[in-house]
Amino acid sequence: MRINCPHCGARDAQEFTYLGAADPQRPDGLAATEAAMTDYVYMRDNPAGPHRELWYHGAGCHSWLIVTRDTRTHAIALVEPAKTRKAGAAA
Amino acid sequence: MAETATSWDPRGAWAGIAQPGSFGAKGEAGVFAIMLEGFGLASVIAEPDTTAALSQTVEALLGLTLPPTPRIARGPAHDIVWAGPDQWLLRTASRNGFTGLLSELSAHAAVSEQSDARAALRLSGPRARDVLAKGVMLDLHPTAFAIGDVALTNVAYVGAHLWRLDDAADGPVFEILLPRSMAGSFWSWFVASAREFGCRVASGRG
Amino acid sequence: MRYSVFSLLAQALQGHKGWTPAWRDPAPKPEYDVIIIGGGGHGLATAHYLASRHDITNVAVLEKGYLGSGNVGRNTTIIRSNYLLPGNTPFYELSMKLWEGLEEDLNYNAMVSQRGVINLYHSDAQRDAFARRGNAMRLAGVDAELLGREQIRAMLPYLDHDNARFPIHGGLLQRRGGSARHDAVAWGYARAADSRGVDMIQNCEVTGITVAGGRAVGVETSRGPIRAKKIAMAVAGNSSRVAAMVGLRLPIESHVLQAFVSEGLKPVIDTVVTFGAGHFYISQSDKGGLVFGGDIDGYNSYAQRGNLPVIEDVMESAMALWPGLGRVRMLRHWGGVMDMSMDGSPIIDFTPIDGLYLNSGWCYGGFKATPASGFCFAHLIATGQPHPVATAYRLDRFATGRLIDEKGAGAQPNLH
Amino acid sequence: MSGQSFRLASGGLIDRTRALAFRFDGKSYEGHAGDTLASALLANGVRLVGRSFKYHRPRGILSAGPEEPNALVELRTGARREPNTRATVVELFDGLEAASQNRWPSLAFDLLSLNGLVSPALVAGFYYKTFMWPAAFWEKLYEPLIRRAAGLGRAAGAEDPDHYEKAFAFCDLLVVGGGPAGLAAALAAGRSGTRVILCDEDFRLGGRLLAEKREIDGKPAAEWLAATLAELESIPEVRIMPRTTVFGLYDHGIYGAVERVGDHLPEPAPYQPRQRGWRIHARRAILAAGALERPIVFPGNDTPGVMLAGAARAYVNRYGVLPGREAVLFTAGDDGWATAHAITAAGGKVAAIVDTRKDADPARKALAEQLGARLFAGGVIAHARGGRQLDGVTIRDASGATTALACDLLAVSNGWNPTLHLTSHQNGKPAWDETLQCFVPGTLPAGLTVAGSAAGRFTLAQALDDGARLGREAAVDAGLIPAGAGPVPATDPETTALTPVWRVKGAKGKAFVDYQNDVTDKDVELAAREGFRPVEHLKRYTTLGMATDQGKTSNLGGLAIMAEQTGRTIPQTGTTTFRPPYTPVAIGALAGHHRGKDFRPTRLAPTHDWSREQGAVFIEAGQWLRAQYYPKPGENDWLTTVNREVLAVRAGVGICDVSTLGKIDIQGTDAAEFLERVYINGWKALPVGKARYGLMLREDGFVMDDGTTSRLGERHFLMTTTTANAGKVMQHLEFCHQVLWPDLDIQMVSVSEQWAQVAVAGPKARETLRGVVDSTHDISNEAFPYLAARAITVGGGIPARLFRISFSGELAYELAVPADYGDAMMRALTRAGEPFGITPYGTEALGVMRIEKGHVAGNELNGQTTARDLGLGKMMSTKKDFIGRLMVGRQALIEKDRPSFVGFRPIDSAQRLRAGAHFIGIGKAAVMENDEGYMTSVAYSPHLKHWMGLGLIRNGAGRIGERVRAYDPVRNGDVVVEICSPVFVDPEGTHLHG
Repeated sequence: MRINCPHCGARDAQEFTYLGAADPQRPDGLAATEAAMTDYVYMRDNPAGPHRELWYHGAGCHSWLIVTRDTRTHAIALVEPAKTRKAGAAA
Repeated sequence: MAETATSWDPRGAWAGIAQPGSFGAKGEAGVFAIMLEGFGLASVIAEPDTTAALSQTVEALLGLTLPPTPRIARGPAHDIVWAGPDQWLLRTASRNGFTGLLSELSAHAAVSEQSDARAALRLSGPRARDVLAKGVMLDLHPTAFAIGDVALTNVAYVGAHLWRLDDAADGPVFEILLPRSMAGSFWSWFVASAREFGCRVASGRG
Repeated sequence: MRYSVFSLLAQALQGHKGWTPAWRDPAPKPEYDVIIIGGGGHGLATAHYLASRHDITNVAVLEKGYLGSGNVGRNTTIIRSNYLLPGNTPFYELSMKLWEGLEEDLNYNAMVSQRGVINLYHSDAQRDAFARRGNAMRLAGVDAELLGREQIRAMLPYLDHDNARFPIHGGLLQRRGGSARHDAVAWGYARAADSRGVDMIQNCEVTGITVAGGRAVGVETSRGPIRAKKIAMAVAGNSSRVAAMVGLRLPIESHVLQAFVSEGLKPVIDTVVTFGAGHFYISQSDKGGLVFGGDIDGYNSYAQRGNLPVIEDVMESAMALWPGLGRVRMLRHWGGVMDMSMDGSPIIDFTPIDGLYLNSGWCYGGFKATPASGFCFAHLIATGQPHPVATAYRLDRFATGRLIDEKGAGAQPNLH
Repeated sequence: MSGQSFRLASGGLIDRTRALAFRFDGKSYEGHAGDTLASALLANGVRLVGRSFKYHRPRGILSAGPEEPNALVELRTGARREPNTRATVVELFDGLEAASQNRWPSLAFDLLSLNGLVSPALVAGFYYKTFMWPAAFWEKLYEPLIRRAAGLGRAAGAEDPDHYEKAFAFCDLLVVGGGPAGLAAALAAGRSGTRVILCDEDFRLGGRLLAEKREIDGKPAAEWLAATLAELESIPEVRIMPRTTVFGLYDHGIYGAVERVGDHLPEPAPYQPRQRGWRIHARRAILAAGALERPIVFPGNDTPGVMLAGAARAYVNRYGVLPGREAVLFTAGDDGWATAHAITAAGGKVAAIVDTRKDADPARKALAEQLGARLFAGGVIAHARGGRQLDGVTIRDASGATTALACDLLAVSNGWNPTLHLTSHQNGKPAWDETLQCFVPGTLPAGLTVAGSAAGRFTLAQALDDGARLGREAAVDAGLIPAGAGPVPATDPETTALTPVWRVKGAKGKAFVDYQNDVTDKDVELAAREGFRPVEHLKRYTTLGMATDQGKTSNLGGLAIMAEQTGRTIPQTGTTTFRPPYTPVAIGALAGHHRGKDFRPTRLAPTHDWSREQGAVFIEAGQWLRAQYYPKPGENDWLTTVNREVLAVRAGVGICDVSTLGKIDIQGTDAAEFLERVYINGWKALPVGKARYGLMLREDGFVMDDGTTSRLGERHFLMTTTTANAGKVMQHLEFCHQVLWPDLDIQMVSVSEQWAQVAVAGPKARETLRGVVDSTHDISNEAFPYLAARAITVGGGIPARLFRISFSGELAYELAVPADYGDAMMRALTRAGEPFGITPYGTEALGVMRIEKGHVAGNELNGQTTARDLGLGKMMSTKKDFIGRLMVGRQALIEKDRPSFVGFRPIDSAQRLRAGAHFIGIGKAAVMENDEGYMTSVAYSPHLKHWMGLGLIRNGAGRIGERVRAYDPVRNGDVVVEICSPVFVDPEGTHLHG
């Protein structure tokens, strides 16, 4: 696979590390509940189709990226930097 | 007090790993490698909203523009190399006077001295691209990786910061920075990859 | 027809004209006591044990493709019970015991071959971790031997013992581990279940699960609706997709795991060997091919195929372990879709929906678990109680913290 | 020498002036440059080349290409022995040695061929039905026999002496196959400046043009070929790679290829690899891999001397070899007739042409007459006779009458299958073409198009047309030329009419579908009878298509017979799909440089050479090599050395490299806030100039890593991580910053490589340091107390950092200098510490001292422990959120009975403890239910003069003083130990503050 890093350009997927689904949002703060955190840490949609997921360009620019990739074909529709998102979008 | 400067001899990243000479196929060397020593290097990291101020300072101090994309900006004494979003490496051929410059930049960015952190190699010669193609997962064709282009990547499982300088008469010129601790493993790959073309190795100032 | 050397010779004399189908090809009935979704190893084993141990024979196995088309036919055929944690060890040991009696139970030779499984270690810390595991196995009644450097050198002389980046210090040996002929396992279970009246229905894709009053009562399929009193999911690789039909989210990601076979060779390696300084394992099939594999590709995938970085990583590990393999050729590689659970261990449990049962999350361990998985799943379905060796495989363990994380890798499936 | 009695006097693409000597099964022969091993063997009249897999039947040469199922040899000898090598693709070199395989004692007399006598019982799947009783006999008796008889060639028994490497290439257009379609494509694209890579598995480009006598633009095709190659070679952006097989298509236009750099030489040239594994990144690719000819299933079809008609033509036209003097042609279409021509033209005799088509076209009749061959229109070969060599055939004509003819070659022509393998590597299914009677590429992977025969467009004209068109398309796609058609050269006429015949029924003898795996038509029938009807069941049950040729010549035949058995059409029965690789690939080529010591990089500390000078024994610690201990002459075991090192530190001073620890520079106005969120303890109150121990969790609540972090400035911290987790922690922190809290103002960078760092430990540490630290810096206990952390200078102005932290429990510091000065630092410290007997110590002594102090390390931070388990629960702040805070509070993780961290000492102080032992109550049975925990770390304390251990045991902290068994059956250990505090030495910590 090739991932088109928005900073570095197209690179072999080998340069990246995969984390998992990008959509779950960490329930931040002291008010967060154990149940919400359990859901965030463990439960996944795991879709067969487009999947927004986190990849880390560890061998390149050290950016975390959100990659929209089809899990049936591996075709990548979109790659965005994760850092442009603002915090506080709690689950 | 043991403050005699002579007892604190620095030892560069290539010491004990590579030495000047030749290896591989006999005859005209296809690749030239210069082990760079004595350069100054620092990482400079800004936040998006401080980048403008940093950029102005750099412009004022060095007459260079911070490259916003993977490029190198070259000045008479200093280079600024893109090193990630809002991150750069400041490089100078000599470490003298480097510290003062770094403290001026610290006002607008996080600056960390990295002069000893990297082993550096300048590669040139007609077969330089062919050697790199055995480890670099990047298109280094002259049109795809132009003069001044920069890449952070991996070579044979070793992290590498690579850029292309002006061509020499006998072909392209690349510089590559490697984690100091992995210089030996990189060298092992390099020797295995370059020997079919014949390689001449020299030491040089950064 | 009972299989034996006598039936084989008798058939040979009449040109093998008298063999009958290994299983029937029935049309689905309108209703069953139990429907098993998934005609892979685990589903077929479940059917066999429901029929043979619990006398529940009004059972259909629904398979969207052909029997055994999932991971039972896409693995590296290793069987072992060398697990560390008490949630796992007795379960895999039950599996091993079932493997040991499988041929007679099924009247089918699945070529279970207990040629030994050796996990190599490459450091003192790894030795101690393996000692911990070996001791845990011994406490659970499983055979385990910790071997030193010279013992390994004598057993596996062709490995790179001295010039390696990570020299071999020794290994943990389970002599009763080994391999089995993967397809034959599926076929043997299918034939045995069929002989007791279970319907094996191929080319029958489940497209929906009907829930009425909080209870699962039937399925929609590509061959029409079928009602059932109980519905059991055994669709590892696709568990999330099937669970999503009833709105369930699971602590599972689907990942691709590649496997490899070399050209046939005269016998060169008699045991299963795993490399401890990379992710790599290798054995030799009865046909002579070296069967080997490594890490998962590391990203969610339903594509049943992988990519070059992992392929090269596996080959590098092969060469690092065994430098004489350089000129041996890799013949074929393929990918299977794994249910990678969040703690690396499986789930055999009820679901929040009455009458719907879940067997999933097998990670790399699915093939070796096939007999016990079917056995315990059948037990759960038939008795309404988890089997004593599978009590830890609950779905709620992620909420309670009763995780079964053999590697201590945490909630990240691609690290297990 | 037997002489090349079947070599033609002239013709072909071999160099008769260059004789190459070779040996096969110990016998010497001669061939020519340009030969394959197969063509050279045929030239010498060698027909029997191998034995089949199951029945050990004699086998010859079926094909002239990569699809060869029969002619497999062991090539080369010793450590370079290559089993299962197809003689048809081995380029002959001087001194080549090959041996037949899978026979015993010899190829001509193979005892295992007795399997053939019991073959009625050895049908598909026979082993599933028997060998079950008694159970123990399977592994002990039956399986070893099967294993010995199975397999093919023998792997080399020694390390591969050759080198391999990887390479990466990028292009606009990859052309797979250098036949007419591929060459036309490369030319069309290359002329416009497109970056083209053209790969061909053969050592000579031209594809079928090399094997055929064709005309292009009214001239011999060889002229067009030469001109085209010359032009391609003159285009700088076109790279031609012969001897390179594109074996697989992977995601996003990445193609795997293997280049055989040195396989045509006795051994690789100096400085050259044997093979190179390529990853080719192509914007577009054209598959122009041609087609593979299909055999016919009939009794005796495996007899040496039965050959594909196209192969026979290749041997005549390309290699100048007559594959038989008295030939019979068995053809299902027009194409086979060209073989009759070729043989006749070369001086051979064609005794008969058996054309399966009933209509006796007058033109064909006339042609047969002209060739001097009897024509059997509507006939079939009922049987091919002969043992080790073909003697003759039995022809059944349209009326059913049989005719026996003597012959030494039976050329079989049944049409061709497109070589569409790459199109199905991304799970694409080929489509059945009813007109062509073959599978053609179905849905294509992104970026791939197919040209010529590979697309089922079998004529030369179509190949040239496709190539030119698709090549231009690639140039248009690369933005180099406008769309439009270029001129395509004209060709001489050809016909491809075909009515394929899949098998000939109704006669005795074995008829093979899959030659190599000995799968017969009867096996396919049996599979159908037993319900193994889906194509995958058929393959898996019979092993059809699973041999080293991957079913190239057998898959379709098997499918056709299954279709016939089940009353379905071929496409209803299934499709043939192909998994990578296209042909088998040497493992070495895919591993490249990464084997032996180069398997993975080795990281060396800046003090490495100094340690080596001191005689250190090194140990692999993850990526690093670290000094384990420093034996002195006369110290014969490691424990003696380690004891000396430990005692020296506790009595005087020692130095130990700790450069390997991860060091992360964290700056920014929110740096302290960030640390609050990633560590369990508090950071905002840490004063500048101070260090603090920190513990971080994963979000699931288990401990991730620990280390000290120092505040170098108001908004400037330096974090240290463990050696093992440095990369993982950096990635985690980047995640926390970029994904979780992008609004925090922090900047992070690894400075691990910048600093050489050394622990200076022992009561004389301060005095030693005074010898290297510039006198302007006051490092007295008052000015530089425990946990002080400051920038200083050493050696007369060299910037350095000094941390007063201790892993050993002694008065200790860590001194960091720029890595260039790491070596000098060790020397300077050694000089300064000389009066105090300064002693270098390694990771072993470091470990002993940390165990004596009860510090947790890697063995305890194993991903399965919580802070509470490790006795560090009180560090967890309740006033702030931090990573892992909620999950660590889950019910099972706070149970009192969870194993927790304590020390263990043997009751009998002479007894050795071992990590990995499990704890069992005294008097309790050694069963899983009584397992209470395990020993994580052990060491011998020279201070206490007995072994000590750290471990996790149920409710450990509440059981101090209790005795349990440390049970270690895998090492025959069973030691009674007492649960104790994990701090064995100086529990009050007085040394630390000295």
